[in-house]
Amino acid sequence: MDSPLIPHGVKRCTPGVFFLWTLPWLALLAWGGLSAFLCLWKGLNQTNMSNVFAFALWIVFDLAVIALGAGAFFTGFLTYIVGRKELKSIINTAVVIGFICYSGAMVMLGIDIGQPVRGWFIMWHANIHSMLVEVSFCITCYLVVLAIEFIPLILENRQIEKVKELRFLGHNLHEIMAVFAATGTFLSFFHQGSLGGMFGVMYARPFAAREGFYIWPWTFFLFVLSAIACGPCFTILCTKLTEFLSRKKLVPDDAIEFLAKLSGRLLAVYLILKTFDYLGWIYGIVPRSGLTFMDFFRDGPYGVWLIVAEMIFCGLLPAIILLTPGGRKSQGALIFASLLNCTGIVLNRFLFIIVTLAVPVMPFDRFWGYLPTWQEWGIGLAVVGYGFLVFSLAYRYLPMFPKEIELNPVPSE
Amino acid sequence: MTPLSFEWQWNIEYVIFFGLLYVALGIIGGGITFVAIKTALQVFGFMRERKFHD
Amino acid sequence: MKNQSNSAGNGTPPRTGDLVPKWINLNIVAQDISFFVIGLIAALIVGWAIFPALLYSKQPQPMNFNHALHLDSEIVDGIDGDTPQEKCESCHWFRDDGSFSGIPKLDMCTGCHDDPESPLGEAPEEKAFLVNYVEPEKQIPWFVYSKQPDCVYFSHIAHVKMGEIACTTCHGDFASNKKLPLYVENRLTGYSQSIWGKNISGIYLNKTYADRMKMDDCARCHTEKGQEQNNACFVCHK
Amino acid sequence: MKKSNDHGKPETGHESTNGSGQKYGMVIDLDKCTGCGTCMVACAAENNVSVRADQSDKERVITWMRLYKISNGKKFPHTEVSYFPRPCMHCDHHPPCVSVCVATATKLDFNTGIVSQIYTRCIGCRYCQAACPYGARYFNWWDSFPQDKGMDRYLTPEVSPRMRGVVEKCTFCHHRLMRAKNQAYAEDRRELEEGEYITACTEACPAQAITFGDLNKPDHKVSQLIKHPYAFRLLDRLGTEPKVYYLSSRDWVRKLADNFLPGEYEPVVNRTWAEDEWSTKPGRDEF
Amino acid sequence: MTMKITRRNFIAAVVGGVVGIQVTPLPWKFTDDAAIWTQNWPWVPVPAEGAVTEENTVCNLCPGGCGISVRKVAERAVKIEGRTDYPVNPGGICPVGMGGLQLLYDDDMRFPGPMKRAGARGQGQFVNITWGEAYDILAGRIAKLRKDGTPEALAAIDGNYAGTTTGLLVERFMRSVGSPNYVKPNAITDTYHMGNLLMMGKSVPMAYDLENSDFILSFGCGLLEGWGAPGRVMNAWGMWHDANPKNRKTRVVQVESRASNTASKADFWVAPRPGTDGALALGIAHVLIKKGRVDERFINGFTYGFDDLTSSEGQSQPGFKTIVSNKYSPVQVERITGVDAGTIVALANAFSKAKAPVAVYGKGKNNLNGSLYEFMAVQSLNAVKGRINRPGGVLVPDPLPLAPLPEFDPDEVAAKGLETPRIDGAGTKAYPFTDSLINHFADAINQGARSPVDTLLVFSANPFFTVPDGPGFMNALEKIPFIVSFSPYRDETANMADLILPDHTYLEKIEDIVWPVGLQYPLYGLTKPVVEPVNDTQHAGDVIISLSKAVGEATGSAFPWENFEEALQARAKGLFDAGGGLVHYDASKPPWKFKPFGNGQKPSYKSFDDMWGEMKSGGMWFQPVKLAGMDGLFATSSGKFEFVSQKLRQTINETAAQTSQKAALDQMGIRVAGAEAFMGHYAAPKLGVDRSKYPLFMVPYEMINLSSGWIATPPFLYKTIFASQLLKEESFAAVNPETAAKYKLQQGDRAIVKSPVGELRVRIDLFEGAMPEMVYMPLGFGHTAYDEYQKDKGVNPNNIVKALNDPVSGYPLWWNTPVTLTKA
Repeated sequence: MDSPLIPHGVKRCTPGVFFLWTLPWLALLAWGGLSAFLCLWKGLNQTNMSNVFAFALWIVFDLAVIALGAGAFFTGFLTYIVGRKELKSIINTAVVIGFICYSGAMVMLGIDIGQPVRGWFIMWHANIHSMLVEVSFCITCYLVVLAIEFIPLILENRQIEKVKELRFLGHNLHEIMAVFAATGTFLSFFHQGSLGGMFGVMYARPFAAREGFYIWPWTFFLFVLSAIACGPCFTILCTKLTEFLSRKKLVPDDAIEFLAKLSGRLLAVYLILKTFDYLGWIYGIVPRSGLTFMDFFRDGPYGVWLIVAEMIFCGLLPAIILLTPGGRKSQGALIFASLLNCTGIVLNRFLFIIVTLAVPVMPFDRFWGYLPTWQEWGIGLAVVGYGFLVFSLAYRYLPMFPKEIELNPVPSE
Repeated sequence: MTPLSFEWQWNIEYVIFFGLLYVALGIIGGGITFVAIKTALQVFGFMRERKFHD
Repeated sequence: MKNQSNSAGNGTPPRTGDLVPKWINLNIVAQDISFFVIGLIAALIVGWAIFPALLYSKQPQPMNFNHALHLDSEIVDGIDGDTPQEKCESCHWFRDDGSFSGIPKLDMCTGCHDDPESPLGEAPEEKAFLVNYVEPEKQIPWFVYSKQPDCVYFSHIAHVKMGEIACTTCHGDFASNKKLPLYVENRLTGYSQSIWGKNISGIYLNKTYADRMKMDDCARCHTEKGQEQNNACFVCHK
Repeated sequence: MKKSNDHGKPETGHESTNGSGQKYGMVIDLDKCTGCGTCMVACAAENNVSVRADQSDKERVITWMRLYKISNGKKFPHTEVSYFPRPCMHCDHHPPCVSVCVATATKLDFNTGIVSQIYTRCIGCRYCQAACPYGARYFNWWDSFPQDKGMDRYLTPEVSPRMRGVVEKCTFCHHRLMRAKNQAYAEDRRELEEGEYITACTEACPAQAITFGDLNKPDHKVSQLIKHPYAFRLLDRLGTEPKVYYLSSRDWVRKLADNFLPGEYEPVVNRTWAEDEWSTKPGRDEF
Repeated sequence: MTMKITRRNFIAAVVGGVVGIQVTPLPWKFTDDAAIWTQNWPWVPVPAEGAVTEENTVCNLCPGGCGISVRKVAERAVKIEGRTDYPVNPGGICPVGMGGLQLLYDDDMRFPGPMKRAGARGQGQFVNITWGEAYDILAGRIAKLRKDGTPEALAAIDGNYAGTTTGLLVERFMRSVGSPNYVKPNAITDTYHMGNLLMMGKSVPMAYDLENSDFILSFGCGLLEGWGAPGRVMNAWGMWHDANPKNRKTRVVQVESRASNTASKADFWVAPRPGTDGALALGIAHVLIKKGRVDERFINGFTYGFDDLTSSEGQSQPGFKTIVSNKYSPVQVERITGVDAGTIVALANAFSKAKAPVAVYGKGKNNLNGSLYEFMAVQSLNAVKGRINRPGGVLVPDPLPLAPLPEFDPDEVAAKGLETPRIDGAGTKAYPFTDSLINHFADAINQGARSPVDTLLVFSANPFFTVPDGPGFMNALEKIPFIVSFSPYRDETANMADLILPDHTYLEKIEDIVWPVGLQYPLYGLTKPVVEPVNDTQHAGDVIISLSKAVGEATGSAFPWENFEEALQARAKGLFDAGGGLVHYDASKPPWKFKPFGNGQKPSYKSFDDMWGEMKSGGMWFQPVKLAGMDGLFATSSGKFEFVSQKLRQTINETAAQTSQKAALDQMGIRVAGAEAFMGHYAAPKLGVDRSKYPLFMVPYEMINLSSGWIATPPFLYKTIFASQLLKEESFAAVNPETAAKYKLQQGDRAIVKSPVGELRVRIDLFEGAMPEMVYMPLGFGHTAYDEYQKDKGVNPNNIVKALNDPVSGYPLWWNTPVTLTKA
């Protein structure tokens, strides 16, 4: 039925199966749509956010998703600027993931702020000292860049390609992609760093605060590093999931292995620096605030195990696997390590947001806990649904994996 | 924010911050405009489109 | 991908002549450009004419008030003062606590226009005023041209008395006004046009401050008068 | 273009209000504070603060001035309870909320020392709430005023009612400064006398536990009180330099005002009156 | 071909449009205006501007009578502030007073005008009627009662504070109709008046000279919980705790079983078991006596009953000294109160070392009564130290020189009705000194098959909610055929009414305050209307005057005034005739300073009208504090301060003469014999309950930021309530962690507090400041009426109070109810 839309020379499931596959994601989107409507119509009282948990599930999702989407800029950087040819087989995937992550994050942010219609005040009345302004600026610009990077791929659809004007546009965009990739790299680099800065500069919140050297450049680079260490892993995960579901090999091993190795190395460097960051914080900020490390975990639902999980299980373990050639070669180990790596980044962002806010600063205040409402889950999961949907559509109708035909020669008809 | 607004402050931080922002916007905008004009010229036929090679 | 190269060559055969390369089809170009211009002009009309017409509502004041007549101290008792400023304050005065009384209430009018049976003049407006407002003791629901939104705090005394700014600087020359102008309100925001300015483009044309009263205008004047400290947010916001 | 349009920021560039202008501050005497809550009510009434049916939802209820109940934690009958009235601290040094605000909706006015919050500018991102360690900032989770109860009849025009989706906080009753200035202008003055401008909570406190004035003026009572040996600030060591000071003769209260590592706190008062009085330990056998 | 060109042209036009629209204001202006729209949402109110005025008046929400000024913008009241030109409260007021505008403007809380019941009782369903109809219904009903010769079937419950003119008019109306059943809810002032009558011979207000004292030993008095005039007491508190150590001369010791605000903020806290304060006072007196640190001059010159007495029959009777020496040694008192004997000795030392100590008695706020013997014990402690009629002690003032209302003669019907006994038993042999007993009023109605009361008028009271044993009261209300409420508020009792004749609220009417509770100098406060009535309401005083005329000529003739203000003036005339008195307050001369004032300060007015005008604008008439001479100070039969009350002895003996000594004592609930029965003492109450089944005590407590009386709590005050006191719909009971552990209860657990009369569901707040084995519950929660802010918030401990009778006075002993605690 939709075969004229499907790229030449590849095999896709029937429209019926595809439709069934999209149903759960459409359901998530519908749930999210209802939640979003309620939040916009009635206000943020629909959530369980409070004056204590001013930032909550959505911001965790946002930060996590943006870190996971970092594969796009990093792969783009490696492909177009550094010139790693083998990555051309995976760059499209990275861009689509990046686009999904960033656009999803933007939508979530739009609902998260109390006055979405005034959202553009961030740009127009910018307070340049605010890290969030830098983040907003860069994310907005970078989303434009990602769209620009995504457009040529869309224009390569079999039917769209027939329109001459669009074909020209696509080709021309493709030609100067290196410029956009460079801009994207620059923007991404800054906002990934600023996201870290966002918490580091909250100097009156001892759990998040860093000072001097530990804000700039330490936290800044830690966030960049953590993002580029996990971004490629997320790209690998998505690719592997697609390969598993389509029962096809889509990306040559060299690309995957290169990304995995790089991820492992970056993660290792990150872990070393992060350890120093923790030590510097434990022996610097924490005692200066009159606290001890364990004070942050003496009460409340968020225990010290979170940090152990973040650093050891979701940091050290995947790093070791990814650095071992055997680990990279084994599909199971690779996927396991990538999963851990991605979980680690979510944990890291969770700690920075939720635990920072749960810990009372005034000694007579209490520890707080927080559970999201169904509306919050709805919007968070809608991004997941949206991601699956866009990714599936892109896989079905666009030549997302350039090596697909080569790796899966169609048996002669 | 532009230097026309009363909230603008003439100091180095503003110049660097907005300078970088406007440069980034300029590159993106310039790139798009370049591609748009080029495409238009090709479509209008003022310019031969080159064959796209991968 | 072969079919791409000949697409530009479709259509009418190329014209001769050296100025234009042969493969350019001027006919098509002219068509493209004219459609582009049609779209452009349509957008300009929508944006510059239809949109403003839809955005603003125009209402007459509930009744006319002749400022020029009432400011004649020969006709009206109690209009004192040598300067125009002082004359304004005869009706729009400052209270003891420094707050500004604004538009006078009905009781000030009935100081003279007290008897519905015997109007002071011939004007039909006055008759209507006496019947509609004086007799039932109903306050006149004036539209205030210069009404700032609720988030704005404005101290008249700080500007008029301490800053020595003439009323006309911001309000324009109402004193010589015989007929009250229409009240123009933005349907979406509820702002009077006098606040947001008559110039729909939003670009400051450096006419007079009376033209509009946006935040930037307040701040610009403060800066010009060396009152930059009064650009702090809470000076004008509440 | 002129060099700077920095709203009268002093040339030194140091982000605090030690310049020539006013530096309004508050001293709250916790020995006097009776925990009655009048300051909270006065604040809410003065500033058109919204009130909802469920005010026990302390995470979402709006209380610009908030009383925190503290206890020395000792066993009966040695238990003591005290209260921390907590307005916005109007941090003098680099207020944590100001630098993070994305839309410049909150600023430290270097001429008054007051940290402003403009509701119509705020986009409701709540970064300021995350940054403030005092919990002094409140988000409007709901539209604030019930329309059909007649309760909007007591709203004062001096403070603009807030719309949902924006952050609000204590303003040191800035409108009262404006009120006092208008009064002064009407009397042909530019300078304000001490006491002409005080906050609603200061005025309302029945035990006169709150003192308000200009910390830049040495003859103002607040300037003298902050030199009192009992004076301290909340979370002083974070370096936010609050302009709200507290007084207490009770060491356990002072100790709860900040985080201290074991052994770090140095007592100011060694013995209380009761300890002195009871130290003789008269024997029960006498009777 | 055509298709292609069309598409191409379309794209060109769209591109042109997109480019073109960018250079028009539309996208930019629209974006901007959309943002501005959010800044001026039509559903966000915009308060109207106008001329600002400040109206001075006096707060009438409690008998404290603080001066307030109401800030108005045009005709709207927008803020209440304390007055600095009022002697009671120099500047500050309590939170309830601060939130008063919400009581004025909350439509859901108020009646729009006169109404008639439409739904079932208690549902709060009413329909509007006119004032004319309302008068007709009520006057007709009363006239019928009189016609039937049963005027005593009319009863009134009147919550107006003691001595106020509205209260007097209601009482007068009842007399003119012919009913003795005029009942007032019992307040702490009733205990004071009765105690003063028995010990000093005159029923005068309590005048504690707190400001001049340097040691305040407060027996249960909620100094920071709203006792007295909160503005005055808290101002004094601030003075006592001045930041300058040189000015910190006054020490406060609080005697209370729970770490209340007063106890916590006091310099020292002593925690005896609830209801044993009297024993502690006598224990301290014991130490003073044993150490010889008594004021012998005062005791010898001006007291009666300190030493042993010889009766007229020549029998020797032990006096105060002997009894206290024998029965109240620190060790004995420790056994009763649980307070360490050493602490008692130390307290006595501190009390005797102080220059101007005073022992103050109270029970939380002003709203509820105290215990007579406890009060007498505390007063005895003052007397032992000679602290009566001394600066910084207890002053003995003359009552305010208000002119009495003219006498009138009840007509025949009325006279006959007035001869019938009061149904609440007040003034009988059992409770000879008591004016009214609201708890017995309900009992009397509940006893018979038919209610002896046909028509009940309720003024400024909400007994359904405020009287201990609320369910009993509810049963009584259900039995009464016709109830008329004069409340402006939709309170619980009003919801039970058949007819509503709403009064103005305190900001809409003129009203007087006679001597704020505890003040040491005479003060007459005048509340005036500061806003036009918001609803179609009428002043209850005016309604009474009109009603009396509508009922008949005989009743009408008792009210020779056109309106309420005339009646007020008639009384205030006495103030003018007395000469002296100030109607302006100069903040530099506080009325409690003895020195700067002589006795005969010059009045600032010439005529009565002049004075009345000044009083209406200033809201006060007062005289600075002065010491009375000792001559004729005490109006007892001995002419002295009586440790052993002869009046009480005489009354008991009279009763005993008819029956027996024991029967007389039993009837009055006295559990000691001999001279001890005539003086302040401690006797454990007979609980009549198996303590093994109810091992704990429930103690209701009052808070300053929660109204527990007739006045509702302004919604703003719920902001000040901690989440450990009220969480959503559940209120908390404070329990000591040790006790809670016994019942396996943790913070926030739900539990059932069960007394012999009922049970309540609460949550548990573990509070170290709670005495073990006690359950503390705040009064003021648990409304079933008013608006969404009040309704169904927590539980009302009054509902499970098993109120025993206080000996002699008969007032309810509301402070210890045996209960059990079980996890829910």
